[in-house]
Amino acid sequence: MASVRVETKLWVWQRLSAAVLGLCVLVHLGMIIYAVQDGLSAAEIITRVSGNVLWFVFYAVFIVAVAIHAPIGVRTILNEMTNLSPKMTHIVMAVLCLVILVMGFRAIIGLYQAGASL
Amino acid sequence: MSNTIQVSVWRGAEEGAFETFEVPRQPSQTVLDVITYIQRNIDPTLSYRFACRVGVCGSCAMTVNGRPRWTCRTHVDKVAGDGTLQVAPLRNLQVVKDLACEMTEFFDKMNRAEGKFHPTKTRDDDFDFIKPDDKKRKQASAGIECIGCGVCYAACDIVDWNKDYLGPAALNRAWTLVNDERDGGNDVRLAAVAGDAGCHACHSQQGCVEHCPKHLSPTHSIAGLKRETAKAALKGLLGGDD
Amino acid sequence: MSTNIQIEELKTDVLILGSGGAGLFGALHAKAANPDLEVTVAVKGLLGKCGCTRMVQGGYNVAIAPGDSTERHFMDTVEGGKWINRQDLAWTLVEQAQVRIRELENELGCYFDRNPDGTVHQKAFAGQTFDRTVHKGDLTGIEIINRLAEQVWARDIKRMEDHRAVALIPSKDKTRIAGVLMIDMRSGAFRMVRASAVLLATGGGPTMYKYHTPSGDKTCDGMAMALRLGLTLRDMEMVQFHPTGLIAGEDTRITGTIIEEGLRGAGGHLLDGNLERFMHKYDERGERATRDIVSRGMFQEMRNGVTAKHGGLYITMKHLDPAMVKKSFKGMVERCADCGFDLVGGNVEVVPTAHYMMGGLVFEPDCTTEIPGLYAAGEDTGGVHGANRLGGNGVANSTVFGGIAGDTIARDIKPDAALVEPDRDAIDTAVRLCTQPLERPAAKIDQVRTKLWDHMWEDAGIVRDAASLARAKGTLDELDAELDTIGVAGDNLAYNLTWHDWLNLKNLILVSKSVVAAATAREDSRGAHFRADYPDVRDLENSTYTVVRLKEGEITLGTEPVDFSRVKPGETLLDESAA
Amino acid sequence: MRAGAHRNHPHYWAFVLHRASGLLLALFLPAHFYVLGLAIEGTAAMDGFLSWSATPLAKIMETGLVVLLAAHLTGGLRLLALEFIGTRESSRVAVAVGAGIALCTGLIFLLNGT
Ligand SMILES: Cc1cc2nc3c(=O)[nH]c(=O)nc-3n(C[C@H](O)[C@H](O)[C@H](O)COP(=O)(O)OP(=O)(O)OC[C@H]3O[C@@H](n4cnc5c(N)ncnc54)[C@H](O)[C@@H]3O)c2cc1C
Ligand code: HEM
Ligand code: SF4
Ligand code: F3S
Ligand code: FES
Repeated sequence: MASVRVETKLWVWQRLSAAVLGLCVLVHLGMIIYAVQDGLSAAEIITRVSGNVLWFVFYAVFIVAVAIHAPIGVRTILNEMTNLSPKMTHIVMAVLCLVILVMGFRAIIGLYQAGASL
Repeated sequence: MSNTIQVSVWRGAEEGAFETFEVPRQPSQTVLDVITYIQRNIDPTLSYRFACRVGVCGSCAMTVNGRPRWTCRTHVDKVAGDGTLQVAPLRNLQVVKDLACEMTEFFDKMNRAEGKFHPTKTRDDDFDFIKPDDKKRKQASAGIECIGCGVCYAACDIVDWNKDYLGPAALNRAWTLVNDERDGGNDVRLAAVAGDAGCHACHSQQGCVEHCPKHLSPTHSIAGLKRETAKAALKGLLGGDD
Repeated sequence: MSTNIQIEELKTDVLILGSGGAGLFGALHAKAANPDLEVTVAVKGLLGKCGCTRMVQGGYNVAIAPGDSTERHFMDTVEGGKWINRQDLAWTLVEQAQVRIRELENELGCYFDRNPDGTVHQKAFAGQTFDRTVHKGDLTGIEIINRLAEQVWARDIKRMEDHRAVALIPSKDKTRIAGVLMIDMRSGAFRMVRASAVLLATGGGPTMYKYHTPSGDKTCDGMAMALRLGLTLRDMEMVQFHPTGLIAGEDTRITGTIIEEGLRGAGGHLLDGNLERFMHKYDERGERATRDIVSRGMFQEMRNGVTAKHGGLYITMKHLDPAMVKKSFKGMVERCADCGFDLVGGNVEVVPTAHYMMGGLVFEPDCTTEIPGLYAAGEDTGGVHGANRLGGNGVANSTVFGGIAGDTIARDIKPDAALVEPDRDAIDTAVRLCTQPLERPAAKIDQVRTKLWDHMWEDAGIVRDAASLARAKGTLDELDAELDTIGVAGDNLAYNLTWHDWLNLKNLILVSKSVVAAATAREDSRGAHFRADYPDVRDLENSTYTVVRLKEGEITLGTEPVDFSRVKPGETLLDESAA
Repeated sequence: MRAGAHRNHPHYWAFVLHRASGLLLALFLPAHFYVLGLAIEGTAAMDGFLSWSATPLAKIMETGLVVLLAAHLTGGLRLLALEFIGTRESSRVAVAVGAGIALCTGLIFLLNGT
């Protein structure tokens, strides 16, 4: 059994990140609904976001929060519903966290810089 | 209304099968009475557990039509609308035989959750002054009438999925004690109920609340523990990694 | 002759029979006084879940309020007991209750109800001159037993759950107790548990009556085992009836269970089959008269024959404010509703119901008994309550004496002491008694139970006389003989409830015989014992109490003078001039 | 079949929905980032993807995801309220309201997009 303290802290982190995500998702959902109103095009997206620091910071926070929140959740599910060992689920959690961070930042950095090349 | 009911009853232990009996309907008839009728009149080898017959001891809980219930206070009308009844032993516990379960693990978990009083005074002292409308006293009172029937324990999927999980009843008891101002055991108790065998494993499924025959709310007791243990963890009070 | 059944043998220092207030306190105290003792609790069901201590609703009598006193509680107890209590026992009860209640609250964690100012609340209970009943809502027993069980689970105390004691086994030379023969109910196997000390705390329980309140596991096993060992029981004619039990036919286990006394206190009416009130015919206080008077009034009405559907009478709260009834009697209203009765707006059929046995094993204030090594406490014992038990003195009795028994055992017994050799013949006899039905073709036993219930209720219940008791005696002999012809299917003994029903009946019939014998001997009416042919209390100054023993299969009877060791009838310990 | 009848109550369904939506979102997320990441390789590839995403099938999937996100959000807020504020009576209502909001969000998204 994993450490009580670690488990408790993971729980706290998941709830904290959920609270942050709550705000992010509201804003994000608002934005997509607004954005899809007249059909998306890549150019549009990019013009809207590239070089916009505020936008970048917002999504950086979003990604960090998801990278904390989702892997912890996935780990719980794996612990409860599969036969994977606790060690294994811990590794999955860490890998998922990394994947989200790397891919997330790759995407927003890309979008942020894309405008410059237009 | 037909004047008999078809009752299928679990026979065997972990391995077993349902067996069907036909039992006459009575105006005043609980599920326990139906089971008793079978044992007294049809199959004398049927095993089941009961004691008080009035919802006090929590010995008679079984799975009735798929739901955990106390049987001594479940009127047949409430559960056998279609004239059939399926009775099985309580889920998540080891079956002794037929409908009787072994509850040792359930009680061990009460103990593991430090669900026992840690005294700070002795028999030579007077009663503490505690006002009935004191906030903590009220919180303690909210969960104190648990009869340990195991219904909530059977209604919770986490108990099934996570064998170490202490379960709603034990955690509810722990929360009652956390709010008991006379108790001196909260350091050990919070460490005992934190983590993935304790309160943090609960996903608020609320099957416990839905089924508790005493209308208690283990979910909210557990939520209380989540908050208190999290605070303790952040303050570094839960001790080192074990 | 020796049986060829293999009997597993276990050893422990202290063996406790029963997990009510008496048993659990015995275990905790023995362990606390000497942690090196190996203490084992054996119980017919699950630890803390069976027995009657759990079912206590009203509460716990104790003189701890300013203005109350040990003497006052004592006088109430002795006057309630109609002067046949053993006074040193009654004194120990009222004095030690004051220690035990603080132990329950401060050391075990019972969270009793408080007054608005934060002091402990004590309510009124019938038959007392002071409001001294400490309680936790109307579920005091759950609070007490849950807290006790928690402490037992937390300690190094062995548990033998689903183990039924079937015989107290003496040593080979019959000078002391050697252990207890048990049936492991889960497998059906016999086990001989050898011990230096045995605490008998199986809690009596008058379940030989058609209508009764105690839990289903209580069938006078302890008293029957004591009789078979040749020990003396006293006051066996004293069976308390509670006026209002539910009645809903013989096919439901709800029949006999209690409807709270407070309902009558709050203005509830008792009605006959024509929906007319009747209690004022028997007492000017009407429904609010004491338990015994109301029970007798109801019994008389039922004899008169104007009854409700199941042969009982009605209690109704219809004329009262429904909101009040719902609020003040929430638990009762829910319990009735779950079982299909409407307590708020309807008439609920009720009947007096057998509740408690004042009589039991003769024992000393330190819980020792006639035979060394055997200790007793709780409802299994006699002498504390005399002819009537005050509401609220029952749980005080089991917790006070259970604790004392634990202390005494720790005083008397050394850990790991050499165990005496059990009397093998006694074991064989006991095994044969239990296994004899298994050797006969299986047959139904239900009719024996029904007959026992009916006849005890009719002939040896609330109202008795010489003729009815003679009838009862005859019936009991017949039923015993009938039971001895009935077999039980023995191919699977694991959790075989029907086998245990047979054993239960065997014990109930034996103890019923002692009730009938004692009731025949007492030719006056006192407390719970009412003789239609001797309706008055006679010769209070020279009061005697009854004793019964089992000799060669027959109940023998005696009477002993009461020793008024503290106070005589007509006197009081209270300084009335000051009050 | 009577097994599992103990699961048939709103809170349990809320749990199932929350778990399923959380898991699907976690799986979808890397895919989502992948698409956005294509921007690095140039807008053409991304436009290709975006035009695929205008197909009805893709539309339904996207709508589904928005519903999932909204459902997980409302369910999550409900849980946070329950765990940190200790809300009681309202939680059954909250389950219903949450489901409602999630559906509405999806609908708005669907209608807006067409
Ligand atoms: C409905 C009800 C309400 C009551 N209300 C009150 C009240 O308000 N106030 C009050 O003071 N008193 C009340 N009483 C009385 C009180 O419950 C008893 O006086 C007291 O609790 C008896 O305690 P005990 O420990 O002797 O026996 P119990 O608590 O009855 O325990 C007996 C134990 O022995 C076990 N046992 C029995 N046979 C065997 C065997 N053969 N082998 C092994 N174990 C065995 C049983 O399973 C049980 O665990 C009430 C009783 C009832 C039934
Ligand atoms: C993009 C976003 C999100 C992803 C990928 C995600 C993913 C997950 C996953 C996989 C779980 C585990 C589910 C389970 O244990 O049953 C989870 C749990 C949870 N999520 Fe999210 N989530 C997201 C956003 C949110 C938001 C916005 C909130 C709330 C405000 C939230 C609140 C929660 C909570 C409270 C839990 C814990 C549930 C429990 O333990 O019972 N999540 N999430
Ligand atoms: S919380 Fe309710 S359901 Fe669970 S054991 Fe206690 S009384 Fe039974
Ligand atoms: S059912 Fe189980 S998941 Fe939590 S809310 Fe109750 S303990
Ligand atoms: S028999 Fe005691 S709760 Fe049902």
